[in-house]
Amino acid sequence: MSRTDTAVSDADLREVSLTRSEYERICAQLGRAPNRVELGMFGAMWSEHCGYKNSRPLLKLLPTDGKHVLIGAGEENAGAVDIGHGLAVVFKVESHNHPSAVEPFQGAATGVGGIVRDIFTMGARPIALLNSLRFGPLSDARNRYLFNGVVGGISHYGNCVGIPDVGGEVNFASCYAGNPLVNAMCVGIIPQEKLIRARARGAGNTLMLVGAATGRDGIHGASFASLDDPELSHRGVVQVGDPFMEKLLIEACLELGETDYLVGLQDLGAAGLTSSSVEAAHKGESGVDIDVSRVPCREEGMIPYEIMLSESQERMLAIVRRGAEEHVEAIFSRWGLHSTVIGRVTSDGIVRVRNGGEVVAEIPAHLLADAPTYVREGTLPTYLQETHAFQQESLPEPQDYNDVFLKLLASPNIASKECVFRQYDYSVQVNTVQGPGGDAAVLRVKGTPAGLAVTIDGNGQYCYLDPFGGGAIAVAEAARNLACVGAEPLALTNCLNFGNPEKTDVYYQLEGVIRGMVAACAALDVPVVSGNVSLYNETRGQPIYPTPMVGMIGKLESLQQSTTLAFQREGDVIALLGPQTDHCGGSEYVAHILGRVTGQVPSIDLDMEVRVQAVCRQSIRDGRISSAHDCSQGGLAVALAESAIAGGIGFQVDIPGAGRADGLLFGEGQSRIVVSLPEENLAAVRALAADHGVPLTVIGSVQGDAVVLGDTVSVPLASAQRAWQNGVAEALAAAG
Amino acid sequence: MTKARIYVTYKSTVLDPQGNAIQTALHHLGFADVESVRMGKYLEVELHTDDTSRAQEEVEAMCQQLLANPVIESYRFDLETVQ
Amino acid sequence: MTKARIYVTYKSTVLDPQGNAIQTALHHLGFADVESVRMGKYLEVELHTDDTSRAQEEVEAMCQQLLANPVIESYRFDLETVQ
Amino acid sequence: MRIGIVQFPGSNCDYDCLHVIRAVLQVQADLIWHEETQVTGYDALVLPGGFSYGDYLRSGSIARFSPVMRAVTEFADDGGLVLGICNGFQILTEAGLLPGALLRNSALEFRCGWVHLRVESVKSPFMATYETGQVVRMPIAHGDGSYVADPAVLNRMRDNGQIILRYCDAEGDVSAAANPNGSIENIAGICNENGNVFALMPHPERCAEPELGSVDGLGVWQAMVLALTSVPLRV
Ligand SMILES: Nc1ncnc2c1ncn2[C@@H]1O[C@H](COP(=O)(O)OP(=O)(O)O)[C@@H](O)[C@H]1O
Ligand SMILES: [Mg+2]
Repeated sequence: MSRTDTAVSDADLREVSLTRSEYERICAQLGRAPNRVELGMFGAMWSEHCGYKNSRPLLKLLPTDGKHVLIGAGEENAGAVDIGHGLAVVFKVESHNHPSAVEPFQGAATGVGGIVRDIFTMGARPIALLNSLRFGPLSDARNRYLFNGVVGGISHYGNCVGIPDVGGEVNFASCYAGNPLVNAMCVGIIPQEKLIRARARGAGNTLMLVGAATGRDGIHGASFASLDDPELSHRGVVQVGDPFMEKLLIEACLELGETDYLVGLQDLGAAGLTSSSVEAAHKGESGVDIDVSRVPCREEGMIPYEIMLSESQERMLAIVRRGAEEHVEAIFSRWGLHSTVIGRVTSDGIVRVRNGGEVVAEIPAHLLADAPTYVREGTLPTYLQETHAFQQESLPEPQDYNDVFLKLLASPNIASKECVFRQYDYSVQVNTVQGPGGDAAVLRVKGTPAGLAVTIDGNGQYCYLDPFGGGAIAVAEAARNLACVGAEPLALTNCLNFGNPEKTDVYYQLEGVIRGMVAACAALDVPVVSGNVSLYNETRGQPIYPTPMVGMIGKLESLQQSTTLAFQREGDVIALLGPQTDHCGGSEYVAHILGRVTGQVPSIDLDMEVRVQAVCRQSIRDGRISSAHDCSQGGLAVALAESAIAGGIGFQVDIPGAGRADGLLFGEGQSRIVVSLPEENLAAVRALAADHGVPLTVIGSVQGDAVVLGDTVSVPLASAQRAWQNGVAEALAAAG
Repeated sequence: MTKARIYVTYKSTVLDPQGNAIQTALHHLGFADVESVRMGKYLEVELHTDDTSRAQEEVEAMCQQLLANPVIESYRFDLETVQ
Repeated sequence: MTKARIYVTYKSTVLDPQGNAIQTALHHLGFADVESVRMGKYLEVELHTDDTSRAQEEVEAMCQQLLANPVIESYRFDLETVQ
Repeated sequence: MRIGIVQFPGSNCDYDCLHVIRAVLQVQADLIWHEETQVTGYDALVLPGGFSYGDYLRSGSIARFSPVMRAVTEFADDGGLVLGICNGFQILTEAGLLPGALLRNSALEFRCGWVHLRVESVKSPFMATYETGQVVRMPIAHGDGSYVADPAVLNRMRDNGQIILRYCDAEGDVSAAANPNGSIENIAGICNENGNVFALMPHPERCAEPELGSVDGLGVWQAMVLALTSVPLRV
């Protein structure tokens, strides 16, 4: 092995995204200087993407234990929770922001591919996809290109692999213009006893690489994901995904999971063979010995460095019982897949890489796996002084409320996203009871009476204006969306999308958001079982809004005990559960109509939140309410309109509460759910609410074909429907 | 009029899943001679001009702006003056 | 080795929505000269033979069997002997 | 009675069809791997939806050369019942078992959602539980659903009652607005001259249980069973 190149230049270090002091730490721990291959491996493993250098101390704050948790955060590729009936649900969300900024279609497509592999690598059949997307305003051509490309890529990949895409979010704000967010979530299901671990165990067992041949794709992808300005850095590393190959991998790996040939299974994601082998060795408390000359390559002349760091898609590392190689190969080849023995499990804890006879890297697995961590100090961002000083009274009150209301319904952030989700197959696998379009999607669990509810939520604008409050609201809103379909939250996954954490104000945001999430997790008793961190989301030094995405899974004991957001029948009473307020700081109303992202985010009383959700859930279980929908972007007025549009029936409502009408109608006060119910059930629901100390205000009734809010707003339902239905398409077309 | 024939293909380093699948299919059909298949797009664009150098410039611009994605694709084209 | 360049296009009676969409997009981008756009497929197939007439036969057969669907498409190809 | 569901690499509605036949109809069914060369022992065959071979080149174009397709063709030529759904429809047209072809949706986008369909003909045994003129609601999910055929072929199909389903609105009007993919004459499902090979772009397996929002597709499956029980089984 070459041990000569001790003099490492700053440029060399920059290429692998390591600092000089990290380099010195590596030398000290190894007792020598690393060679090029080793340096590349350290760079990848110690990147933020794989090593969580900046976020790990903060992530440790998140609660990971709970009564339903089978596999907690950080243990495996994805977390797993017990949903009863001997079944586990495995789920995780991951970002593909940087690749999507450069090549939106392939970037988003391969993002879906990556998260799907995280799920079936545990033996689980993927049963649902969700996605959460952020772009700059559609008035700009580049943003339209990114939007269309990303949606097209998700559609292309997800549809082909046959996993229903049942929910998600799309939001637009200027801060995402150069740096869109593409977060994909996958949910899988598996009998508990069949869960597969990603561990290399048992010296002498065999490592087999399966799936696509290795090319020069994505070398340094993990390190680049930790740099700002993806435009520049990512050009050379775009990958094309092959969803057909992935579908074959899913079926073959699930078939393999039914045998006893497998010791462990690990997908190749960021940092490719390096991270998959290091993680499998480290978690299995073993070593591995890999011969890169055996790795099937797609391009000529690939060197060990490239093979170890390639991020070619659609590859899996199978750790196979010694002697079972031929059986494993037979399964893969039946599915038309290549599999190759590339190495063995060893007992010395060392990751040893050979190129034929020559050892090209030799590093204790734990050194690679244990990246250094940095505990930083945040400082209060200066912009907060200004936004906190915002006086709601300084807003001019609208002249024409009908106009403001229709404009708000047509705002791309609020308008229907049907033009997005109709491109996703959401009904394949015949489990979709409620597809996209509601507060949460509902899937049946075949062979049981139970249902699963899933949602993904995040509001970067809130987190920008109030990191702690925004973090808490993200978790609370996800749980509230589950409550609206009658489900009990079990656990969450999250993706933390932030700017450069080395900046003290960004670090402040990161810390604040995480602490807010921790508070809400504790109050709602929802642990975190998996997640992902995407930092350095900046363009020309400008960070995105701090944007945590929270994906949450809930359980319905019986599919019968569920509801949708759609008004069901004329004459039903409409009631508001939860406290009413005229606060409108931080709202979409202020942002869209007045063009300013400012004000105090509505405060959230987590204790009240828990009680409101309990009342909603219980009333649904008791079969007492016809519809439920939470107030989120656009406030009470928009929530009512969405229920009316979904049900095809209008309403007449008296605006509850005291204060200015715009705040009461469009403010985004938390812990509010609009329900409709037959008059005869009112007394019982009222009593339940009173028991829980939850305000319940009867505000009107479901009726007619107009949307009427006191004396303030009155428009035909058809106009509201048109504005809401076409909002996104019109924003796309208007720009021409 | 000028007719442009434009060929857009993945760069040689980029994975071409379609090409690979077609290659396998051709082998299955018994075409054992097939060494490699790459799949691309073919466009015929008719331009309302007889000025070849102008057409050249325009088609070049179209390829760069819309027809090819420079991050993963390359293109070439030829021009023919037609009636 | 022989390299075949194969062009598959829709028959003129078949509507080409993709071509139309590209044409509209080109107009939006200001390419007013564009009269029509037709979109097709372009395949490069490398054959392990130097025998052109054999290659000719094989490629013809590939196109008829797999590469083009005679109900909607037509094809043409050219061959080049390469190293 | 035993139904065979052909599984191609990339099929993704194979298990859905299996579920409906086994769990809803309580009829025996198996997946038939595409490399099988025989389909003996099966009384009807289903070519399910999905993306066989990734829909690469043209949807259905590669799958139609799977070894099993020779046996499927013989089975169909002998009058056996063959149902093609979505990608199965595409494979059957590529294989020449049904006329015409399916092109990219006119909006150039994949389209998932619910559509209304008008029953135009009950010529195929798969439609025995429906009535001409009936309007049903089913899910679609496809990118290549725009049906085309030569005018002469279309005329013959029309005269012969081979056009089975058309996209329509809730009132049963066959209009351009109700056409989700640009299909000629709003065609959503057709059969061969004998009626034993039937294919449609919508997914009857996704609307055969009340939890999923509609049972309008159940009739296709029931009709299949009916046809197999009322005529002597094939040997
Ligand atoms: N990118 C997307 N993919 C799939 N479904 C989406 C997407 N964006 C929005 N949706 C669906 O549209 C509906 C409304 O979304 P949203 O306004 O974010 O709801 P909420 O505020 O209740 O979370 C939800 O059912 C959501 O699942
Ligand atoms: Mg909601």
